[in-house]
Amino acid sequence: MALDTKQDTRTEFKIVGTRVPRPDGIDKVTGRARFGADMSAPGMLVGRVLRSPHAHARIVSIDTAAAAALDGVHAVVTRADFPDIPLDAALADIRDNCMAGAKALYDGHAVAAVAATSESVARQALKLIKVDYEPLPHVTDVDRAMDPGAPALHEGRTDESVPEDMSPNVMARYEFGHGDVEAGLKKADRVLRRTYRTEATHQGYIEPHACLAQMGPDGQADMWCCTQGQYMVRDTCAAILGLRQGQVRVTASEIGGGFGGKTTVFLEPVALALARKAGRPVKMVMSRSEVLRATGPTASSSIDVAVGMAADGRITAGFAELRYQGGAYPGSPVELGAMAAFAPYDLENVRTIGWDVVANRPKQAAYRAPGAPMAAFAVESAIDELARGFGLDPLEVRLRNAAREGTRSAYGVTFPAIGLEATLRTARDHPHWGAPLGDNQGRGVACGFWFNFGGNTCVSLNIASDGTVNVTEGNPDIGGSRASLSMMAAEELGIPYEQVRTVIADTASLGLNDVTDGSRVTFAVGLATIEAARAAKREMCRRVAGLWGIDEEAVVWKDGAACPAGPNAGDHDPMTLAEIAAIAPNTGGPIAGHHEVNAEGAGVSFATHMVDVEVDPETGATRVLRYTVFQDAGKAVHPDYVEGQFQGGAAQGIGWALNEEYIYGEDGILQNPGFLDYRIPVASDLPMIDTVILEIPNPGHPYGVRGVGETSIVPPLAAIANAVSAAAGVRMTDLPISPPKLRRAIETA
Amino acid sequence: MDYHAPTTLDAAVDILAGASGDCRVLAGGTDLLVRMRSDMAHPDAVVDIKRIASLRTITEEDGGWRIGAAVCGAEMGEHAGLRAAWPGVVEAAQLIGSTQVQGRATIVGNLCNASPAADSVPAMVAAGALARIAGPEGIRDVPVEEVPTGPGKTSLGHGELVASIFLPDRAERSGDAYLRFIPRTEMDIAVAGCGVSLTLDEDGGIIRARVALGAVGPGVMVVAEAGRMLAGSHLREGGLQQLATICSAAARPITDKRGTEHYRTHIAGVLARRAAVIAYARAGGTLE
Amino acid sequence: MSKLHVTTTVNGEVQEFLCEAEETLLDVLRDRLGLTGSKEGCGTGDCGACSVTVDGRLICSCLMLGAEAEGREIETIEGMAEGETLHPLQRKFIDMAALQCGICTPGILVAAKSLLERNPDPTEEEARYWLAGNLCRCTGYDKIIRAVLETAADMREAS
Amino acid sequence: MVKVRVWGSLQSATDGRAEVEIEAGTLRELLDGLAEKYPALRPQLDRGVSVAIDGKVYNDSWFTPISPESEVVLLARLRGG
Repeated sequence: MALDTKQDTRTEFKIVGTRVPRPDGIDKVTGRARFGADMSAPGMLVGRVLRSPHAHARIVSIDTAAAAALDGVHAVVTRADFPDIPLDAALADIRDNCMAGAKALYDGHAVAAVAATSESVARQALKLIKVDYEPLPHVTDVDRAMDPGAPALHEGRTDESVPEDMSPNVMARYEFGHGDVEAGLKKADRVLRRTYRTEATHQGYIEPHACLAQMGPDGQADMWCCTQGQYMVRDTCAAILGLRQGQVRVTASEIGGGFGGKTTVFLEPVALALARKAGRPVKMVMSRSEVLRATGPTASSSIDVAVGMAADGRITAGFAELRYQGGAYPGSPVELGAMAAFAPYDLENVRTIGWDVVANRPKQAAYRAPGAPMAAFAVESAIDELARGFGLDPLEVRLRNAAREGTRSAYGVTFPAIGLEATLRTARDHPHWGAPLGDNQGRGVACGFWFNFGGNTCVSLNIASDGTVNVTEGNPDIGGSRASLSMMAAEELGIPYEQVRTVIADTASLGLNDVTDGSRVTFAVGLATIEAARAAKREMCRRVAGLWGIDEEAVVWKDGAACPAGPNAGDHDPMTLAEIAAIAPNTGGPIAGHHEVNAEGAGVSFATHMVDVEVDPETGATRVLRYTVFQDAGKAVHPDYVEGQFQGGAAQGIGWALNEEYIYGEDGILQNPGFLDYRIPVASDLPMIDTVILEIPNPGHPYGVRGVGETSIVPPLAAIANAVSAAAGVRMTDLPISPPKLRRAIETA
Repeated sequence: MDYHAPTTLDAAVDILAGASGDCRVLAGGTDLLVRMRSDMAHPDAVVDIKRIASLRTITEEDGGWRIGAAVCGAEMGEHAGLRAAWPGVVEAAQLIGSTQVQGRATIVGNLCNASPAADSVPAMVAAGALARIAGPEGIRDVPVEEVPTGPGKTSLGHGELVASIFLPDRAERSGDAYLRFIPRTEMDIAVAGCGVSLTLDEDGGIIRARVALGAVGPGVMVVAEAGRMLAGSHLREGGLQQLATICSAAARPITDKRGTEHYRTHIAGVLARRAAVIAYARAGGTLE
Repeated sequence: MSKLHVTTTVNGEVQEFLCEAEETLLDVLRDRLGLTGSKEGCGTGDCGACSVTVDGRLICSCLMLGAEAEGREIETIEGMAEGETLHPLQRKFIDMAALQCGICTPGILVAAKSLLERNPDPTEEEARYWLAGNLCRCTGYDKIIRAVLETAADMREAS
Repeated sequence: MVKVRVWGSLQSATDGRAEVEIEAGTLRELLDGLAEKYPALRPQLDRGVSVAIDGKVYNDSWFTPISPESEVVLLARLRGG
């Protein structure tokens, strides 16, 4: 068989790169699509969680008797209902986060849950649960948590990388880099040393967490929930509740946004424990206040930076010490921040140190390029300030120092062909860069980097007897992936896009798929889809070879049909996929292709963002006037949704830079657990967000695809801060740049 | 909880007066339902007043305008006559929440919710608006600033409700304006707000002025000194700066998640100055 | 606790339901009438995902009691398409990729339809302010606003 | 022998060396070899690492071949959102 097997990246496409309508579009514009809270089951109970009103407290006792006795209450669970199974540290933390053990570690930490016949009965029952708390001193600020005398959340959790004299809240230390930073700084004409801070922000998905669980007396469990990974839910719930993975079948509903925040569990093990105890289906839906208090925001950070620059703009050395608090458990993304901080630059001397710190806040969850935006904010602000100080063009300075193919990155890897310079050059040549600015207006630029990855992936592709094709995959469609996967399948098979339907499997119907994260779906699931299509094509060529009585090698797949090829193939009319499918029972049975892989080789990605703002010096208010994203997407499978990822990441970054923050009172209680005071950007806050897609193919993917979803949130924090600093004439080093903060800076300048 | 939907004002008063537990008036519901949802209010009964026809209208009365307690912000915005007479009050009402909230929220609800940051209240106070209170003892009219007595508290007695707001007859060459500051462009609670209403003589000199501040004290504040300072003046740069200074000095804000004391004090002055400029222009004055 | 009996019209059909006095219209639509197209993103009127119209006026159904629906005309996302024919806004949202995850989409469509009924030729700024109470976290609003403005232009041309 | 770069805070486990040499032809042999030669690396290896081989990142694929000329860099375990 002379199927095209060369590994070169394909560059000519018929369907990939077009803007077809997404297959789930009609469901989603008519209200028919079923999201997490839209599921129901006969006999369903309502589950609700009782949450700690204290930032830090020992749980002396919990009395659930009165709640359990209330008419309509079918189950009450506390930590005592979760078997004390030995778990690895990460899973044990998830269990403790879903249901507190000895201590409540933050305001909103779950301490008990009930299942009742109605919402109002469930609420009443929660009020009847008596928890005896012994309040403990608390700490929510990262720098204070690192003080040796700070209230300790855990004892003995610190890993071997941490020096002994530090606060027990310091969990781990990371160090990356190469060269001699001190020597490099000495060569600089100017060394800038500053401390930058960012507040925690929440992913802010509009759909609260929701889950429906049931478990029969036969021990077979079924769950429906909104998640970025149904297999992750299955495996985590099974481990925590002492079940076998095969006992638990999880179906992912449509998902109303995740951005990393739905890559772990909060309600699911609780719902399953309630359902097991009640013997009836239990549905749990979080309120917005619960989402903000008890699900994972990202880390807050405090970052010291020292950058040396020669008068010509060459960076002689870069240093950053990053401190991230990731809430009440180890695992802030500080190591990723420390790796990504200087990644866009070709530096002889670079060192970053990261400290993972715990504090009395909700356990952080991944948020779009976790750890990178804060690091980029610090480094890109410092580079900008140095460049402006020398009177140099900040884009030119970045170009002069830009990482390129062959650069040894700050985190150790030598880069292959990358797109950073292309984004910078395109930005420099774009009309936005030279456009005039008015009074109180400023322009900022910043670069960003993200790793991207692949991971475990299964795809099954089945051809029906009329030639229609079903692609079965295992990652929820969070923003158009059914469309992009159908496109790749259709492209590979040479059939119309409309002939393919992609569905998302439950955990019992397909093998393991890692969570939808790391911008992996279009890359990894796309790769597996293409390989599954290739397997189906090989099978179809084999069937046709049998029909024609020639060697398999003499049949090739071309334009959606099997064709004879080569000198000995003979004269045969091409057979289309539909024609082959129609006679499949006669030629060996159903035709399918499948592919299972732990996909490696995701390409790194870079972006440059440019923004104009106008500052009202009297009020400190900032208005975003114009925004342009330049990003390397690899091959853009569906350009609309690539642009959408660029725009969405930029908008989230703008929110992080200007108005979003976790505000804690002195009592350690979250002050703003609602969309009223947790201020995500609204439509009237933003301008159109222009996008320029650069397509530098990723050699690790047959179509050149690379992840695009995360990189776009990395540059905006610094781009906005640089623009505001230019407009207001004061350097802003503390996010968010809320109006009171900016006004204060202007007053004291 | 009991739900009542009387069709006459008397019936509403009877229900309120006869209630033994916590009985709340439900107009737009945009505050009450949020409080119920957040477990901050557990009424035993609500009295929905939207089926009382007389509370659903905007009517001209003695040259002024009477706005029923069940009239929502959107309806005020759609009323050309009201908008022409009291643009500042209408724009303040329309700053409450989103388009969706505008479809429900009322200025009477905004007043009786008694939040220090209520947007429509400083504008109504600057306008010299009267609240008509209906109760078991009959009807009485009081200046709107006398209705809220502190955060979440009103002067209404048992069985009483505010039935309407009256905006008085407008003299020639009058204008009003309301400005608030919020961190975003929409959807936030005011960090500070300021309503200004003034009347000019034929030469553009200010005859009368009223200035009210919101969100910088436990309740709406009438800044009498600002009104006195403006009266008899033309609006010039020095005067505007003086107005800002007076309003900042009058402000008694707290520091909370929405702003610091220092910031709110400053913003109160900025808003007063900017609102005065708009009101002055609306009154037909020309700034030099 | 005795329930209230309410008769109302939803998407042109007369509906009767029983509800508790505390239940919101959103609860009733989703849990009693099976109309789960209206979403709850906040329950406090801050996100707009539950937008419906009542007697032609755009509101958040989480901020209205179910009992208040007596005798009203309610329109939800489920009533926006006429049979198989999508509303031009629905068609345009698909064509222009004005949705990513889709959770805010029903509320935004209901709100945008209400805008175009009142103002067939909105400016970008008018559209942005009208929709400021409809949060979207995926798109940065760009494609949503473009789709609304393009639909308005198409509908003006068609009329 | 394959040269492996280790990040700064792991160098206390590799006698201060930023680059160590391991006899390995595959990723699994590399990870096993590291744990054997530098037992102090074990806690981190157990918690998880990613490995960049000639610029491509691998998480778990044991059979990934590594040649003596390959650039091999140990990375903190990658996560995403």
